[in-house]
Amino acid sequence: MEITYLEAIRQALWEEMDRDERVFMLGEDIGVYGGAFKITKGFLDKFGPERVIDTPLSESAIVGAAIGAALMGMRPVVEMQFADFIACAFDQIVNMAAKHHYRIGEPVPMVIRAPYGGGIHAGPYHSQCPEAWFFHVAGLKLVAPSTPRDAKGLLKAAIRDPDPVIYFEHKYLYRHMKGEVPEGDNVVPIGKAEVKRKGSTMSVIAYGAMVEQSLAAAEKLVPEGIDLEVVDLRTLQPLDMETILTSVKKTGRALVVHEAPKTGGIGGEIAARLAEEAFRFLDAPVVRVAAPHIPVPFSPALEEMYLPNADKIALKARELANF
Amino acid sequence: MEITYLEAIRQALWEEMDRDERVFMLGEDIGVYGGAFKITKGFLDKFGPERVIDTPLSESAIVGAAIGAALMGMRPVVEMQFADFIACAFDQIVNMAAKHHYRIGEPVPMVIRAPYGGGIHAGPYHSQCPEAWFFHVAGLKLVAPSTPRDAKGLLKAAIRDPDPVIYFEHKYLYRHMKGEVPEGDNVVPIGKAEVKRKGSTMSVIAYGAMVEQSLAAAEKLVPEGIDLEVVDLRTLQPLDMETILTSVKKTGRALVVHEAPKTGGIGGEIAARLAEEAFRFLDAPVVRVAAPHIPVPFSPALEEMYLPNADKIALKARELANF
Amino acid sequence: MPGLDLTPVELLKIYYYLKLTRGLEQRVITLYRQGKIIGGVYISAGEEAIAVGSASALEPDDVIAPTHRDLGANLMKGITAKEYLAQYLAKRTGLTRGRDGNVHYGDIRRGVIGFISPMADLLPVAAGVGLAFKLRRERRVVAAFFGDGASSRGDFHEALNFASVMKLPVVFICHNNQFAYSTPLQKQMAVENIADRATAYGMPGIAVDGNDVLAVRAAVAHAASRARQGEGPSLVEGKTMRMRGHAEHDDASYVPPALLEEWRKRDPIDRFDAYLREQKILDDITAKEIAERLSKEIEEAVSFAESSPFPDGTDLLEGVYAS
Amino acid sequence: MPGLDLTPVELLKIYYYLKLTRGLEQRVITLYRQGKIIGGVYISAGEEAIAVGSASALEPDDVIAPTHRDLGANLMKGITAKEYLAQYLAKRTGLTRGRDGNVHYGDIRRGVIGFISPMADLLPVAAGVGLAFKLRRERRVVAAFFGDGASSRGDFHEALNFASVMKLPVVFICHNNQFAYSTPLQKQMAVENIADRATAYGMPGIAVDGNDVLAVRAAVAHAASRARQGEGPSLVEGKTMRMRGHAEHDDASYVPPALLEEWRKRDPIDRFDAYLREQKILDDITAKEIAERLSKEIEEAVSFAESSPFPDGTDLLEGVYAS
Ligand SMILES: Cc1ncc(C[n+]2csc(CCOP(=O)(O)OP(=O)(O)O)c2C)c(N)n1
Ligand SMILES: Cc1ncc(C[n+]2csc(CCOP(=O)(O)OP(=O)(O)O)c2C)c(N)n1
Ligand SMILES: [Mg+2]
Ligand SMILES: [Mg+2]
Repeated sequence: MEITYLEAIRQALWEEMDRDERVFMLGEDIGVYGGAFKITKGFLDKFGPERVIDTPLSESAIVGAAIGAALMGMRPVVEMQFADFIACAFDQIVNMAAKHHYRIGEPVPMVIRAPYGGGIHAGPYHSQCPEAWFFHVAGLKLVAPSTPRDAKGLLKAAIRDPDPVIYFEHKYLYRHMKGEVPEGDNVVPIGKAEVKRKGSTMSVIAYGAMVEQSLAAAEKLVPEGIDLEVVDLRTLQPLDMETILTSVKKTGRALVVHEAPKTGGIGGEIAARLAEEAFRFLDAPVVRVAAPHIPVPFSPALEEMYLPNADKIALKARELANF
Repeated sequence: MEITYLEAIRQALWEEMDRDERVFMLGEDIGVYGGAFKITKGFLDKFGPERVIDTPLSESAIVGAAIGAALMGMRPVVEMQFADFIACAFDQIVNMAAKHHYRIGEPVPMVIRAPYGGGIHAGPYHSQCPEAWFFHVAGLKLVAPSTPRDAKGLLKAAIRDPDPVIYFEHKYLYRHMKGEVPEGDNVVPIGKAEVKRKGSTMSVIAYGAMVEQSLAAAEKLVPEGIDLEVVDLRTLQPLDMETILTSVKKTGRALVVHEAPKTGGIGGEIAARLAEEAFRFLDAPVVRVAAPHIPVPFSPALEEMYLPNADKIALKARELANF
Repeated sequence: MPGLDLTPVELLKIYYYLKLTRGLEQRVITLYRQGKIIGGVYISAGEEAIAVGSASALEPDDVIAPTHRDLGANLMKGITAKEYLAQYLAKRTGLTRGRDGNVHYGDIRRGVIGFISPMADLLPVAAGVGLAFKLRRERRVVAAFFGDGASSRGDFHEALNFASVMKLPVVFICHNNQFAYSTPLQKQMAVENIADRATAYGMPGIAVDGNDVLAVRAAVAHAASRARQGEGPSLVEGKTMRMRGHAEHDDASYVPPALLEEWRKRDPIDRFDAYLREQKILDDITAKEIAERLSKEIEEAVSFAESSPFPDGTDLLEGVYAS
Repeated sequence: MPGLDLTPVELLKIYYYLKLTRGLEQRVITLYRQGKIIGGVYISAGEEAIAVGSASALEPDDVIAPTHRDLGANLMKGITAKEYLAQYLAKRTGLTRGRDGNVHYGDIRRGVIGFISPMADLLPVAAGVGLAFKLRRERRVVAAFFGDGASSRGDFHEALNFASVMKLPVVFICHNNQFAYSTPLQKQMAVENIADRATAYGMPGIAVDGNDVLAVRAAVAHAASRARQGEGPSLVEGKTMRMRGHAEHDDASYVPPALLEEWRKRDPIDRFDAYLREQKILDDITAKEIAERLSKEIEEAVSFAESSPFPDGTDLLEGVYAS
């Protein structure tokens, strides 16, 4: 049965809460209200106010408290109301959560759910893709599913993982994206990319909402004889270079796509790694499609110009194919 | 006359405070104590407690207050006691300061001085290089001088700049690095890299403490006939791609060096840009020398293994020369 | 009794702005239902007295740092109905030219710091505005608004502490509307009054009936005059009730209907209307005249906003920096 | 009178830990002067009673979240003198195996959360520890320490608010040693007592003579028993004085000598020594016996630390993640 990306997240949370009583959730308006996006609707009734905690508006305390609970063996799942506000908890994440295991050797099993991304006409403060802020920080795992199946399986993996995981769930996909999700307790391992479409002309490396756009670009290009292989990273940290390299060595060309601004985005790292590790296999420069270096603009026409999409990907892919 | 990097910073602050009464400083222990690194020693006596403000221990308020004062036409200069604690002000910097001009069209002329970097046996919380956290954020300017001359000239430029500038001053260089500083009001423009050593074998692109190490590597390699061109970025945002490209197009090889961890560092962006913009000129992959993806370790032997240095740069340069 | 110091003209000005606020927001709700608004809609109906009462107590060159339910204060500072509606329609003629939306606008020349989403972020910024006034010996005051929810954030604490230690001319004004999104007060704080928190900063704190525009005005006027005389900041809490959803998509079914019923009887505009009639300052004729003026202003604003062009994005990439 | 509930053995245990703390830190100062310490040295001399008195009031399975002047509490929780000194010497046998330094260590199995530099960061974490206890119906308490300086940070506010709203079993314990680095109280806050800030969170706040170990013990014991009974958190402020520099490099010339003189007379160990003698619990013979035990423990620790190997870095890249 097809379910939405949102429903997949909901199911993963529900099943994990059900499976393991150490799992609990905390965040703003997640209880009575069921969350700004209604992902945790019904959880309060089922699991009670101790495991579905409506907190005061204080991201740093929420994340800090999750760290403390995790250190005591609980499995907290934090909901940021919008990923943009994760900036308010930045210090706790990068200085406390991320470094603890390396320094002290104790696990910090916690998940921060970060509803991120644009395409919903919400402007500079409700549309950001902040994954690159954390990509540089050793000790965090970052996942960013693109389909309901991965959304469910990766969230389960994240909750079971002994390390702090930031789970980037794309707001645009919540209700737009539907797909099959396997029955049962299906866990998608952290650290494994997946080829979402096989192709021969070039490898498109994408994640989050850009996977769908890349797949759409691929369809557009079929009549032109351009055959995209679409690699969905799924996990951003640690990067699955093996899958990326296997694909790029085969196709000889790589196009990296992300919704976040290009400058300083994860695409730069991937391009650099490809140059370092697959230079002899590259028939053309690694090319990136990403947002420009500006805040996410609000007005729909501006946002459309801002966001990468299938057309922009196809355009670059065409150029790259002809390089 | 040769002065230290620290003295250069001090002079720039002093001269700017003297020149423009809108300039004032705020931070922890900068007044009576003269700052954790004694950079503002003597300022309180000269400029008084209103322009040299000892604040409570609250980085977010300090940065927020600087933003407010800047909006009213002042020229605040914030001292972070250590760059590591800039994480506590992250939200104010990325959400308020950075986006204001794009959104509202009003300038936010302020400087955050961030004493950063390792090599002083200070461990994970007093050694970080956090520039990449901000590199991805549109609206900030980032500078990272490597010499007393640039330290002085860039700080003057930063204070006069109408935008929020994070000034990364390297703690290791404070007293280690000496150099000539021109007489008079010498401003080093933001956005301009500088070739610190001409060479032909490859371009080494570095900044901060790694410039000195790259120059030392260059000397080591002279007997081997390897002739490094060392490009000092000086400004990280906006990147001076023109200078970088000119150098790399000439040498055909590029080695990017930074002290921050490699993964998600600025080097990835530079490597990616070079691939995008100078692919045909590259005789070899762009290679990076940077720290590993771990917190900055404390014990001296560990820190030495962690930090890039002249030997490690020379090693990679040799490999790249022989590619 | 508060209000006795005001002339009929001044009282009618307050009346006008209360009604303009209510009327404009009603119009926005209609436009929202018609699908003409981009993004969310934040309404201050029922708590207009806090914004208007506060702003009416300020001098023309005072500054405000509004929160998202301060339309009344913004209008009094000179933001026009046209600009307000154009902003909601994401038009080029909005104050952010479509770059940001709804309540995220400002204009420093008119003394309005542009609001941003992360709650409480503007409180340290306001402290900085006050700091600029203090350093320049200007007898100006800044009024900084925030919600009950925002008072849980670290920036609230840091800002009030900072302002108090430095005796800055800031009036902190809380809309205590009993909910932060869906979260009622008792889940946000374990104190009765937000004003009680002033104790922690050694500043005066006063709770007033937030639905009594003259009571609000009196409290803010008193606090502002203290601030202007160099006696430092104060905290004024206006007790009120959020009469609609958090934003218009929210049906606020979590709010007990009886609570709304009770507060509906205390509607600040009805009460002020009655007061003015009692004082013989308002009669049916004047009321009708004012209603006509309002209706004209609002409908002109609607026409203006609707007929304004959307931004075309030609300058999409410009203005990230001031230089 | 506090202390009357304690047996001589218990009182002598407190005495022992006070002396052990003093003695170990004295030894660290010597090692520092000999150049054997890596990095900074943070001393709690003169304020040992806060750490020791507090920890003495806890049950074995209670947890502490120490700050940087809590050696006494850490020792009482089972951190050994050997581990402590090995940490200062950056040895492999330190609790962080040389990965972090000086006061940055912990061991959750012994109930010590590893301290990190950003002041107040451990307060939300402690709230989370308390949350875990509450959710699991464990009658355990967490004691969270911080300085006067740390109380200016947002995380202090968010943590105390969060803990109070949720009635978590946390005792917040402030070392009010009158300075944050060089910054005296009056530049940090506009209130007399940090304990007064408890009002803002609806929790009990009590200021005690921080140099009276039994007074501290009594206040913390009372707060802990409240917490254990589900009555929520408290704030205990110990009034004390930082008798040395912020760290050993700091000569603290900004501290009025008369202030130090005054506080030297209130030395907590001298006072407790006198009290015990008065109570006939301590005499010269016992004192000498204890001094010998201490000296042995300390010198063994020094030998251990000095003869321990430095980390060799073979596992430098390992342990960033738990899996
Ligand atoms: C730091 C931060 N976290 C979360 C949000 C999402 N959010 C927007 S408004 C709001 C509630 C604000 O409550 P309050 O301050 O009482 O203002 P009110 O809406 O009641 O006027 C929340 C949680 C935000 N804007 N900023
Ligand atoms: C967030 C943060 N900012 C700045 C510092 C640098 N710093 C270390 S200790 C200290 C003073 C702390 O004062 P207090 O909390 O009173 O503790 P004390 O040292 O007096 O015991 C400062 C400013 C820090 N560690 N963390
Ligand atoms: Mg509210
Ligand atoms: Mg102190």
